[in-house]
Amino acid sequence: MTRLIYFAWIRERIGKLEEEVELPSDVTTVSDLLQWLRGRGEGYEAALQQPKIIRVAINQEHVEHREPIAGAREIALFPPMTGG
Amino acid sequence: MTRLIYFAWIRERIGKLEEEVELPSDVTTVSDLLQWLRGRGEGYEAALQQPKIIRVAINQEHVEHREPIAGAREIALFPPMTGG
Amino acid sequence: MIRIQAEDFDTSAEIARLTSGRGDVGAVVTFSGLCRDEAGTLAALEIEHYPGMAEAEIGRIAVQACERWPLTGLTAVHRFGRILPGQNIVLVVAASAHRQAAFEAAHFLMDYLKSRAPFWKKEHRIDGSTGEWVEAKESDEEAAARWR
Amino acid sequence: MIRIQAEDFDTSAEIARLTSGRGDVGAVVTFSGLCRDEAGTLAALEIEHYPGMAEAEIGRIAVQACERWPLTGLTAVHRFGRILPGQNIVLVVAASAHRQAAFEAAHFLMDYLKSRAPFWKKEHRIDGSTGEWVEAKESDEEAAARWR
Repeated sequence: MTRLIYFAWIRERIGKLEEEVELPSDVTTVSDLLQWLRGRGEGYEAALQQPKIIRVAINQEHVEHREPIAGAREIALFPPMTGG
Repeated sequence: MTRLIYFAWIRERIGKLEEEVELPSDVTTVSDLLQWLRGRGEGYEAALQQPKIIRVAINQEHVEHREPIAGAREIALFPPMTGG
Repeated sequence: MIRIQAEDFDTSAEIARLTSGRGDVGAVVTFSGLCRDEAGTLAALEIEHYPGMAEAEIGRIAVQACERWPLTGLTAVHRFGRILPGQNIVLVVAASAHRQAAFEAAHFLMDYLKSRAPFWKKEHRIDGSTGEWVEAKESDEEAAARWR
Repeated sequence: MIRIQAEDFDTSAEIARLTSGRGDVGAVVTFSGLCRDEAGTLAALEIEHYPGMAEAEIGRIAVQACERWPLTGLTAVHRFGRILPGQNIVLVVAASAHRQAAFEAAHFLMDYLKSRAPFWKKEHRIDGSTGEWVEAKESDEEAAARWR
């Protein structure tokens, strides 16, 4: 099981703070994950329709979309950051 | 009469905080003033032997050595500044 | 030292933490980021963050700053929750023997924090409406990129 | 606001002066310059200044900063007299809507102040000797020159 965490408007559109999912074996990269999530319902589609702008962290570190998700305990999806 | 004010090691070498002087009519620029002052005694010579590094302010504004001193009420001589 | 907190901070106290009892600090630069009222239209900002990662990511940026400049101390404090116009959001304090290092490290940390630290701001408007999530600015990305 | 004084200053209070009661300030950068102990050899610095011109010259530099960057406020405080290691010497506070302007204006003001404001430092050594007048550094001239 992998824990997915959502922030800001991604959290609002999906309607969940977080969830535990069993990822299919053919979901191996961050890109695959975003594509797979879009098929899980309207909220997901609304949140992830522009996958390019989605930022992803695996185990609390930023990753590129091409990177593998093997070994991820916690994957976070969020919009571009606006701290500071 | 013109008021001359000295700071830091220039003040220490000349041995005066300030003085009022009557400038000769041929002392027209800052350079002339420094040259004239060097003739006024050992302390002045010790203070002003490297005229290039002496900074000068007329009426509390920085001036270059080539500038005229006409109209100066207050002329200050000091080493390069080390504030901040 | 990195802190993520709801409470306000005191800049003088944070400077003292990096300077008191020592004689090797010649320069301290602080940056405070405050909530603006957007010409009177903003009632409050609501700041959301990713607990755990926020501390870790700012820590990673701080380590880079310490490797790059000869610092004697570095502090970052970022607030979360509801912030009113005029209130503090973020503080960076960089201390060094010399001013150039303190200025550059503080500026670097802020530029990176803007585009790398996992915080998001939502606007609440004076007219009662819940405004939009603040959009990331291209200029913030560019500000971070110039340090590479 | 420019102040030349013997007393210490409080950075938080000076920030508050530029920010309290207003909603247009997004960024405040402060620079504090402190007396270093020179590896334990320095007992104190004695800072001499040119009263009148010190205020006037820092004021002229501050006006240049205000013309060059969109600032909402700018403060400079410079101390004179006997300063012990670890104590404050100088404070600059620059406030603006945006961080780049606040960082640059504070850095500019400090660089110019170092090589243009009429202050001189004399060193008193731990061994009881009266040390030398601090010599102006070439690097401070260069730091000011890069803003031209």
